[in-house]
Amino acid sequence: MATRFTSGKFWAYMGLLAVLAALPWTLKGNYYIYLAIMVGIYVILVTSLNLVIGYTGQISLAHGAFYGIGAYTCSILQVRDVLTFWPALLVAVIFTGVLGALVGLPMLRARGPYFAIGTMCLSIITALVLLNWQGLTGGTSLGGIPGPGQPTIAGVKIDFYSNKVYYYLVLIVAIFTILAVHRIVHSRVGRAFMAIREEEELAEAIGVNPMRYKVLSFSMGALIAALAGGLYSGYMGAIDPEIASVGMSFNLLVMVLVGGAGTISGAVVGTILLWMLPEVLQAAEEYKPLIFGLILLVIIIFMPRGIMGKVRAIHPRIAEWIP
Amino acid sequence: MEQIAQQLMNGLITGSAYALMALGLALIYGIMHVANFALGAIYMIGAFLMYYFVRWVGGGSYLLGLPLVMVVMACVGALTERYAFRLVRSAPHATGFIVALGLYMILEGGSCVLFGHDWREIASPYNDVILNFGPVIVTLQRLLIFVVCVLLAVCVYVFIMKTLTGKMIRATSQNHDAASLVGISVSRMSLYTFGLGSGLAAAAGAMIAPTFMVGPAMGLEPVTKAFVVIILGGMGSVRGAIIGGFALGMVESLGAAFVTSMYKDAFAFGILIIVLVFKPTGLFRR
Amino acid sequence: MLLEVKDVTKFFGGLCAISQLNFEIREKEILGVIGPNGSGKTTLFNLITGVHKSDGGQILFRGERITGRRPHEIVRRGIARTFQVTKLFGRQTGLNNVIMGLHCRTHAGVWGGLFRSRRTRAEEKASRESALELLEFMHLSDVRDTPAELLSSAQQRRMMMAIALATRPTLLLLDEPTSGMSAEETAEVVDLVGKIRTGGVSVLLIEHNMKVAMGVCDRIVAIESGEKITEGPPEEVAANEKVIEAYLGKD
Amino acid sequence: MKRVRFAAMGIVGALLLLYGGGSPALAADTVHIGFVGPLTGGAAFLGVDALKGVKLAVDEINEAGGITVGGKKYTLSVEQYDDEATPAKAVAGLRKLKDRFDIPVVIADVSGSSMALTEINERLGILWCGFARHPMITQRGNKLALRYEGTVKTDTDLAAMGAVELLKAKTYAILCDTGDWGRGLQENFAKAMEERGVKLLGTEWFDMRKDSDFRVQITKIKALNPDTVKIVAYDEASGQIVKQCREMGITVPLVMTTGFQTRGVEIAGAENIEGCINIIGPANFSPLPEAITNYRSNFEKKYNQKSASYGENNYELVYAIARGMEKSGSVSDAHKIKEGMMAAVPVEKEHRTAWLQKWTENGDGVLWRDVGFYKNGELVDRSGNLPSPPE
Repeated sequence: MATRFTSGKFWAYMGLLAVLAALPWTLKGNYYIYLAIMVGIYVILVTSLNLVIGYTGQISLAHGAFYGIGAYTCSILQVRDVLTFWPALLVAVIFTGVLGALVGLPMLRARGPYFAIGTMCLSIITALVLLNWQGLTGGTSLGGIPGPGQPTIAGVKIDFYSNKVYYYLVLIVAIFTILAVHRIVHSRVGRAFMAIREEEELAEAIGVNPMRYKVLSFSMGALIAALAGGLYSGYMGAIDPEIASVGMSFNLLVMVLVGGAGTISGAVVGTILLWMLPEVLQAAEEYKPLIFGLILLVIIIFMPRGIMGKVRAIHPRIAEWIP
Repeated sequence: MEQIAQQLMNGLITGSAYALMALGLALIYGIMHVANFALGAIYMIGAFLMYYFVRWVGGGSYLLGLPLVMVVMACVGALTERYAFRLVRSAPHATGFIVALGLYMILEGGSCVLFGHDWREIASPYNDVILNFGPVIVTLQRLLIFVVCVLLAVCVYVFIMKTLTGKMIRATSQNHDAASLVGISVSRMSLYTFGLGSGLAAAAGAMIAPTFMVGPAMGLEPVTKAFVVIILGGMGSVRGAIIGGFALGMVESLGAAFVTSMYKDAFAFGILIIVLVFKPTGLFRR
Repeated sequence: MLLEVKDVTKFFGGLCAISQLNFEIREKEILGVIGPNGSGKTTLFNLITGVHKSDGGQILFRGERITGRRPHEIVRRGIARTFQVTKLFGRQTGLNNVIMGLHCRTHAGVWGGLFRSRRTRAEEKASRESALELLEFMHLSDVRDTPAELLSSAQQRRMMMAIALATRPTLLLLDEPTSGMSAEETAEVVDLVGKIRTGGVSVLLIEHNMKVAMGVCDRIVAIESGEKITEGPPEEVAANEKVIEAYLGKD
Repeated sequence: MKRVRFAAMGIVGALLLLYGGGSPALAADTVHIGFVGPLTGGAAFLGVDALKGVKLAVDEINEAGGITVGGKKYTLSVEQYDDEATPAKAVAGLRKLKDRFDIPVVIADVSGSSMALTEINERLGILWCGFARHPMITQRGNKLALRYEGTVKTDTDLAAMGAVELLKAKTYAILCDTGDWGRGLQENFAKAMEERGVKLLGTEWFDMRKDSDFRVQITKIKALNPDTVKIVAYDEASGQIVKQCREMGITVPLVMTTGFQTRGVEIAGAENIEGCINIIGPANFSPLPEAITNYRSNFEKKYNQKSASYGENNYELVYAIARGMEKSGSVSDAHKIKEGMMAAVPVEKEHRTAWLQKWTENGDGVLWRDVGFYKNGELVDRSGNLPSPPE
């Protein structure tokens, strides 16, 4: 313990934390805070996908579906006055986690492109069902979601409608997600994941049950995705089937790979970049997709292992400081 | 009964477009192990080229436009290989996928800027010729789609199986190192394959477009379906791609007809999932 | 008897890769399997370790039937193996490779990983130490922080053995451990194999290099096209004309 | 390689500058109106045309000297944001426009985005307007939502009446889009037909955002052989459907929707829609109201391309906003502006492209509507005369 407080790394992270905590007070106007909140939610999402793609090496295109299912479960429970936000969120998270395991069991027998396209189909079907099962999901859009609202805890009224408060909520969840994933991948379980990623046959030969660990990581990913979905729906108040679409899954995949698959920081960098770039490119109007694609291409061609993959490869010291 | 016949015909025609796309994808996957989404954009641009060809040269020479479109887009496809995919050949497979997505965005975004967002029709003369085979009704254009697709598919099949280049391509897709050992230039082979694949996709676009409308957004759906097809057929299997394409078309139209049209698109994807559950490596693995 | 292989048979499509094969391995024994290419040696390994399911016969390990079990179950029971083509966790450091090998002898789960309980931390510490010992033992201490994909081929093959040993086997299957090695590298491996045996681990060894086989093995099983030609002490087997013919026939 | 890298860096840098330099000097005498819609991606064909309609009106107003509120002259300016039809981005856009331009009014026409926007617009004090069709938008007691579009109820009742009176239909089938507008129409139409004792033989679905081959559904409907088919889709889709229906041998007259306008007729081909029923709106008046003729000709002049019908509503909407501001005497208070707009419609004849007459108290538009049928390419009223503007 004593060493921790003397290590520069520790204090560097404390500093970063302080900056993040101060952010809403430095950003002027609620647009940037909104972006910060969205980025936060996506960091949770992408970090969880990174667990599946980056560390276990399974290219999943179903993550958007789990995000959507989480959001819809959480929202429907609230809209139908079955539960309030927090218990609804809990139910959504558990439900989606279990669903992830049930879906993963058969799907993960398929490998590489077969798994990727198979999961892509899952997303497409999920979005279709959410759109067409109107009685349950409200069709093209589900609105009027209460969210966490303005509870009074120990005499203190916490207004989750205020951007600042929600920012801190998301920030905390994001930090805990990152810490959790970081710890998992640096544990025996995480090593099993990476063993599967790098040499499945050898992994099996040293006693790793590939199916067990693939399903584990897949359903953990789904579970965290649902958490992000719940936070998103609670903040937006309205959701639509597009959040479960294959397009969403593609975006998430791009964020993981551009940021740097299999690196904790990569998920964060990728998310920030892919949220900020389109905002910046608003100025380019109809040239937006063109330039966006071009930048994407250039990044991935010059940094095939993603931005942080490249950065961490520069010097072991960097790799040691930036996870 | 009449309906079944008509639905089979509908399926056969949509299926033939899927088959062409899938064939292109399968060849490219076989050689470079990259899921080339950009073919969706190639398909769309192929349709646009045909639109302008017909507008400038006139609908009469519609069929003359086809080879032209194919050649142009084959060159475009080759360019994407040379200046994008080849650069990440040694990188992990997923990287190639991102390159494909990037290219798709560039091509689609580009055509939005060039051609605009609105939908237009291709005035093919064969659209208005309606043929009746007993209960089955089909326009000459749609019959042409089927015929041309089958012809192209057969040609490609023969090319791959019989000709020397075809054999070299197959050898390369089996093992790059071995191929280069016996003196095959892997780069040239993949260049050819990307050209061929793109040409096929463009042909699919140019043929199918006159039966509905042309717009920059038209590419995504077919390429997604084509992916389902090559997975069903077993990645990289030429035979699987062709058979799978027609099969998928049939399943879709029959499913929509006799189950529900609300989930028309779900059938393709649902079936794929079921297949993967029971045969995780597709139906015809090569 | 440690391992008993009883008329095991394996078909690939039509042709028969292994037919009615019989042999056993005693405790603390080094048994060599020799035979020309494609005689089914590696198939035999895959059958023992559960990669392939046998089409007939059975395999007993310490009297327990292990035929039909999955590889990760079999390794838990104490049979570890290396591969003919080098397989390592390329992007991981040498140390990590061996620690990964300890997977089936450690227990921490998701919760352990999340909360870093005292038990988990102790386990991590222990596995780190035993991994370092193993690296030491395999003469790999100096590459503990090097990614495995950057090692020399000889180091990589020793690393494979280290990973296999990390699973604490009682039977170690080595698939051509010296292939593509120089004379002294080979000698090093031969010496290590001896040490492993004295450590109480039996070894089943596929070997191309007759000299090595002769030098290190207590007994040798010679197979050709999936059938046992002969079995016995090295010099006997070497003298066996069927074996000689098989080898000459091959060259 | 190096060069490519530098080029890329260049592009990014330039854009960052563009972005940084983009923030405007908030001129005191400028009123900013927000537009949030899909300007790129699959739905762009809708968003781009809708935005062009807005810009057309704004430019006209400014050329005419802007608007006068409380004796002070203001010029209008549209601040656009491309949400790619994703609600999350739409909300980002609204907040951005609020921060940078303090917009009092936002125009958004896509349902999903509008649903998300109307969750927060009251908190931000921004009035939402647009022709997004999702019924929920105006049913959540939102005080700051004005839908610039009628409810489907009136349309379906008229259409049903037409189907019975003009086509004497005893049985019918529906070919319908799965979107909220489509579903709403389908439910209401089915109810209206039931009341009139017409038998529903079957309902087929498609997604007009991406489908373009409807032959499977058409084949299925043909097998039912109904007296008429109700077709629910916008111009492009419904136009193709009519064409494909005729191609596949469905010869009965069809019942169209307000989504089927001139562009649709163009695609379908005049000969194919002879005798078909459709809702009569101002766009069908003959002579065509000069508001619409002007709109279309100016549109072609300005953008040298034909206008799709999406921009027409927004064109009139902008005038309603402008007049509303003038009436209310406020360019910043959304609530006042809303009151003003409610008092300001219908807008002056020369700008009536949509003929919105008034709003219901929960903010649904009431548009002038009648039903008629196509006679040699023209939509004529029930008595077979060319429809004329009401006085």
